[in-house]
Amino acid sequence: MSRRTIAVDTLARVEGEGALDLVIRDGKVAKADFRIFEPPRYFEAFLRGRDFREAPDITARICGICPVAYLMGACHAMESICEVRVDGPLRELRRLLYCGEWIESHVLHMFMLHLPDFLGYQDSIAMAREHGDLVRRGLRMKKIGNALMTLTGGREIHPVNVKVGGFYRLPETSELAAFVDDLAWGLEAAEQTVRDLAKLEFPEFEQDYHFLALRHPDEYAITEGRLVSNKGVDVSIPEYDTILTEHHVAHSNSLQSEFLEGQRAHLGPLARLKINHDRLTPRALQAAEAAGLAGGSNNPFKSLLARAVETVFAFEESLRIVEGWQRPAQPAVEVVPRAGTGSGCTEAPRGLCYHRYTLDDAGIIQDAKIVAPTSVNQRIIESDLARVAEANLDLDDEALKWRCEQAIRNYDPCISCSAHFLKLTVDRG
Amino acid sequence: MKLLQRDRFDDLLATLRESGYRVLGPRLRDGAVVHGEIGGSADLPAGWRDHQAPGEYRLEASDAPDLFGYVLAAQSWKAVLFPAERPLFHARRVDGRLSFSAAVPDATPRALLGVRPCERRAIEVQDAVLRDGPYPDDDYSARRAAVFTVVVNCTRAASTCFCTSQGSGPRAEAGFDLCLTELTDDGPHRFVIEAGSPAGERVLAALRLSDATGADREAVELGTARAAGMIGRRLRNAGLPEALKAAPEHPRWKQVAERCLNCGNCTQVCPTCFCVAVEDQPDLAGSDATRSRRWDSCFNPAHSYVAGGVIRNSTRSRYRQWLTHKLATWHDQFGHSGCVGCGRCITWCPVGIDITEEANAIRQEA
Amino acid sequence: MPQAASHGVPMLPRPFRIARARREIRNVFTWELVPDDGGPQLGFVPGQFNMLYLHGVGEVPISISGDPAGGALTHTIRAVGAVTDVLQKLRRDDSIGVRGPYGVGWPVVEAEGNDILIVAGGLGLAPLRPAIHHVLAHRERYGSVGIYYGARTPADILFRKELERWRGRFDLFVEVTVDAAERGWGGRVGVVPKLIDPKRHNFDPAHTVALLCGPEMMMRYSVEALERHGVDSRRIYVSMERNMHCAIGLCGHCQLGSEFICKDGPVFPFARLAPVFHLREL
Amino acid sequence: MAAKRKPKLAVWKFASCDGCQLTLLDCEDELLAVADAVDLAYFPEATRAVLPGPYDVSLVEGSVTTAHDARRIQAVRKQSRLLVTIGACATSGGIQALRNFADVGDYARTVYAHPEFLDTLATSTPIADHVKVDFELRGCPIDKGQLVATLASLLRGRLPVLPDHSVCEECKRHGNVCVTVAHGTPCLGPVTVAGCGALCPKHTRGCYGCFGPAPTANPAALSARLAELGQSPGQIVHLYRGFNANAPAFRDESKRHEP
Ligand SMILES: Cc1cc2nc3c(=O)[nH]c(=O)nc-3n(C[C@H](O)[C@H](O)[C@H](O)COP(=O)(O)OP(=O)(O)OC[C@H]3O[C@@H](n4cnc5c(N)ncnc54)[C@H](O)[C@@H]3O)c2cc1C
Ligand code: SF4
Ligand code: SF4
Ligand code: SF4
Repeated sequence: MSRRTIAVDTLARVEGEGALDLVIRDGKVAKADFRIFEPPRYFEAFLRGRDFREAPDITARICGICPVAYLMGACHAMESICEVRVDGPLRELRRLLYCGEWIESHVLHMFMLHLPDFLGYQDSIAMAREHGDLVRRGLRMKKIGNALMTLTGGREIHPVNVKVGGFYRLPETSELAAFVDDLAWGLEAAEQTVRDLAKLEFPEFEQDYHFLALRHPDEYAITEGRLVSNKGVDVSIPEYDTILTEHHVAHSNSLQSEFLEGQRAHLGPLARLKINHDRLTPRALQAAEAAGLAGGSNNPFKSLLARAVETVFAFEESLRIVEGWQRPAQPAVEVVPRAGTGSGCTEAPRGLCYHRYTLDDAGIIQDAKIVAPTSVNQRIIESDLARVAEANLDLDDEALKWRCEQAIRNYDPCISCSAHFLKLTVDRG
Repeated sequence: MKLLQRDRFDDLLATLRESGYRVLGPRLRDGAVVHGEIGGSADLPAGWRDHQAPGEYRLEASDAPDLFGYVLAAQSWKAVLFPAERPLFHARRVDGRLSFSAAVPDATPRALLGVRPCERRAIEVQDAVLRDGPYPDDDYSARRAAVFTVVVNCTRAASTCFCTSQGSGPRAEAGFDLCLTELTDDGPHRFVIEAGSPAGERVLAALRLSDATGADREAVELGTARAAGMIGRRLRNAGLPEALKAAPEHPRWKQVAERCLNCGNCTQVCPTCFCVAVEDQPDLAGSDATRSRRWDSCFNPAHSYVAGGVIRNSTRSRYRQWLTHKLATWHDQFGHSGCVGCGRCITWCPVGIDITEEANAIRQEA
Repeated sequence: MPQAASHGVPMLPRPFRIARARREIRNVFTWELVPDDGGPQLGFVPGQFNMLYLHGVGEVPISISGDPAGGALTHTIRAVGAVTDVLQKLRRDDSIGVRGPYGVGWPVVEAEGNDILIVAGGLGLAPLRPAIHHVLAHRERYGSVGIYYGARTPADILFRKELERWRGRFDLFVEVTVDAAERGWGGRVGVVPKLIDPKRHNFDPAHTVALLCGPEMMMRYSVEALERHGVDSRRIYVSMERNMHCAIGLCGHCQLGSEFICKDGPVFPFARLAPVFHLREL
Repeated sequence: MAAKRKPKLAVWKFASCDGCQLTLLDCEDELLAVADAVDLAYFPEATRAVLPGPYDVSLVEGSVTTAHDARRIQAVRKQSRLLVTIGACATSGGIQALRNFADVGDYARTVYAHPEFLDTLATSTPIADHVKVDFELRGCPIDKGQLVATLASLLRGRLPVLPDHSVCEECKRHGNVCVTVAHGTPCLGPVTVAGCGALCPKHTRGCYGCFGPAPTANPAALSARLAELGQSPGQIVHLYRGFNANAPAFRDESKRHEP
């Protein structure tokens, strides 16, 4: 019985810190624990007793990579409790903000975190030496995403302009219109990116996933819809707790989610594409078709492509919004606190993000629950890892390590959200 | 003096534009009157009234038709003539050799519409510092030379105003290109308008206006006298500089320092404060750097820093510097007071500290 | 006063090159600068200062420490902080920006016919050095001339060789003292004000002009000593230091009461500052 | 001056949201220039490559919340010539320092079924409570411009000049209308250090203090005004207990108003 131990102290190019324990005995993976030791930060606890209007800004600090997911999740939950609907141009502006985050986050992940794996570089900076145009294109796309967030949210990380009921201050109609050229460029750049990435070699690794995403009757869902899966789940957002339950496992500082019985949910771009491909905007749909992703894909390595397709969508959707947007008179709907429990669910770049709050009649938070996408995906990451490792045992240690890291990066895990620092030990004992 | 009817006000704006000026004037933004680009009289805050008190400013709509019925915009014209941030020069290093290129002064012709008499005086006070000294500030001088000043006399005053103590208002006698007084009582909505410079004469001539009548002139007197009558604040200037300079250890400084936030708002809104910090913005490559200036304040520790420590290291000493400079040492430096009595530092102090109250208290007990 | 060569744009430096750099004492160094733009060398009067600009790092006011009669533009600088620490690392041929000269200097011409006392502490000797050069170059125009100089330790004595050369002359006296002696120090120990003694050093308080530069505390006690000996505070001159960002009266930082140190000073007759000199945190 | 060898830059993470280090990746225009000017010797969020220490500059994000991290920061300090803390977590303890005001056991039980699995300290503390810090960048998150200026200054051998004044001055420089004076909105601007560009007032909301207290802050004077504007003691407590709850000036003031 041969025993080899490989240690990767730092899993790089993920957002946060975690570790992986891989134990391989006699050519079989005996254990694959994806450990998260991002120290606990107790958001749910210190939200108790705070005013409901404080929740968006506070929960945004769960994650600097996808703060909009938290801002929006909290706003939607509060608005549902207070029976307020934010519609029309305000809803459009929120969607634009969210598209900005999708662009920023997806492009960051594609170009700076994930693509170097496919092209064999340690990082995008080394990659830039030989693929300068590609990296510069990525940076420019990302900058447009950030600029959208700054325009609508006030700053790219932890936007200050979002509030329950809408916004604090509205941009001018002309400020949105000024984005048309950049977005048109970005749309083409994103299409080119899909074409470029489709040429990459993807490892053969098809799995039978249970994909879960928001689905909306009219649009590619981001902030509203029902929770729909490719295997028959179709429930409303408040029923989230009936399909996903959190539990706390010993090897991790994050809370993992249990999905239905014995199943593991897969959230994120591949799930969204699988469930909502018929809701894609026209050019995004074309791009998906050309890349062979029209019906989604069961290969997690193709999440890279799915992100590219969604980037096309986000540019196309942003363009539509800025071209038609008219500044309304009021930046926000008035919100009067009410006692009750409500939830909000939105599609963070890396998957469904869930918020549930209970308020008293003065709007003071009595209870809060937040489920980050990575804590759901954590389990699927573990099962992927076990399989990827098993399928690649012929690789030498370094290559195996890299392949495992890449498999983790398929999920763009935001360990900050669920918890951070991936340490990979491969024990081939 | 001529008469400009309200319905011809846009002709005045058009004439200014035809003469090559960008017109800046009062507009509404975020619940306050601020200065901005003026396209037509519809952009002006017709009927809006500002209520100013220590630490408080509120706008209120009214049916009145007057375009200049507010008293004083949130910030002064300083922001236009002496912008809050401006590059000074660019420095480049190539092969170890340095070269410098100065930022080009901004000589855009601008018409400042709705300059209040106290603000007109404030511009003169800044002229003395920034333009008329041995080392004129090139950008200020250029902007200043390209400015066309349209003063609008005050017919209302805010509770925070004390221009009458400082001899700066409510009516401007000279030092403008045009001077308007808006009249809405006793007759049609109209402006009595007078030129104070050849450039002003030319604009007036182009407008072909009728002469103001004796009654109109009287209405100007009455209107501005009404404003003077509304002024409740007073700064007792006689002997004040000496009294302040003699009272550096007065207990009042410590008392006011307990209330003072040390936020610096008073210095930023003051139309005469001129302190700037000059800083370098280096690039990452090591080849380029820009040196710029930005408004500074004597409320900032860095303002008085020297290697080894901060000289004015307490709110007490910093507040003392502010008030003493404005009302006492400015006289020694420039031959007049550094305060024109606009009251902005009183309104926009978040805790409503009142310079007249502090000065009067120190003077009284000194 | 020589004109500031600023091409009409205030605060715009000219490029200069370090022709010579030498270490004086522990963290003090002297540069000789020559113009690097083909333009003329800067003239100055003793006591004036320049603004030295280091690309991307910052700008600091530094007195001119060289001979006003000509030669390279000389500055003596102590590394004490963000900018000066980096300046210290520059070498011969490196390029810096210079603008100036600024300020009101020592009254070396007005003082003709009087006895001259130079009272310096620490690095304060640097701004006084041009005045010493001037006085010695026109020695016949002055009465007695003397230098009182104090340093913290013998190792902190600036321009040591030059002080010794001056001490060797029969037409001026030089008294050097240190706050704390080290082994091998045969000279005086104590503070500068204690040295001041008209009888011993043969100067006439009624016809003496005293030029002071050093830490404010040292200047304060020296002024007191001089006044005690009968030197009128209108003939005692002090050089002041305050934060400066522009050096031309535009930035407001250097105000001391009614004075702008940069343009009304840095050299002032003490009488003019007397009402505020002792005030704390002014 | 300019070192021939490229300086080695390391980026470390403690308890945080990653936003501050993301700020570096958000410098789209400057990123490649940064990579030209320094060796990214340790920056897991961006690269797999790891160069051994010592590092010329370490950027440290996050607060210390576990015994393990308290040891780790010592190791980081030993390997770093200059240690620069970035963001509210690193400079004051961050939002997670709200635990410092409560019983952390209660907190853990609220969130986790098995708090006994957690390795966590009762407090969230800034890096400077543990090791010497050479320079700090404030903000939740830090400002991109300040970060680039800091790197550019460090490359030239000096510490950067950052404002020591209040958000108010920045607000006035931007021409914003004061939300407290003109609308009666509670705002921490007068006691918060500048750096963000007065973003919140620019969006007509009160500053929530994410850059932490200004060195000259006088929060007691502000609280008196907030009370006049109708803020209850509880609201005043919450105002100071945000992203810099544990910064001494805010912490002490919030305690004064505890009901
Ligand atoms: C008229 C005048 C003449 C001077 N002559 C000399 C001289 O001949 N030799 C010499 O070594 N020093 C001289 N100094 C002092 C010198 O300017 C400071 O030591 C220097 O500015 C410190 O800068 P720093 O960045 O290294 O220090 P830091 O302590 O890091 O200072 C930061 C910044 O504060 C400002 N600052 C700090 N101290 C002073 C100060 N004392 N005066 C003005 N601004 C300051 C500068 O802008 C400086 O860059 C003089 C100062 C003045 C006002
Ligand atoms: S000191 Fe106050 S009242 Fe006087 S000019 Fe300045 S802002 Fe106006
Ligand atoms: S010293 Fe203070 S009061 Fe005087 S001009 Fe400067 S900022 Fe204004
Ligand atoms: S007087 Fe008022 S505005 Fe000025 S610093 Fe003090 S609190 Fe701020």
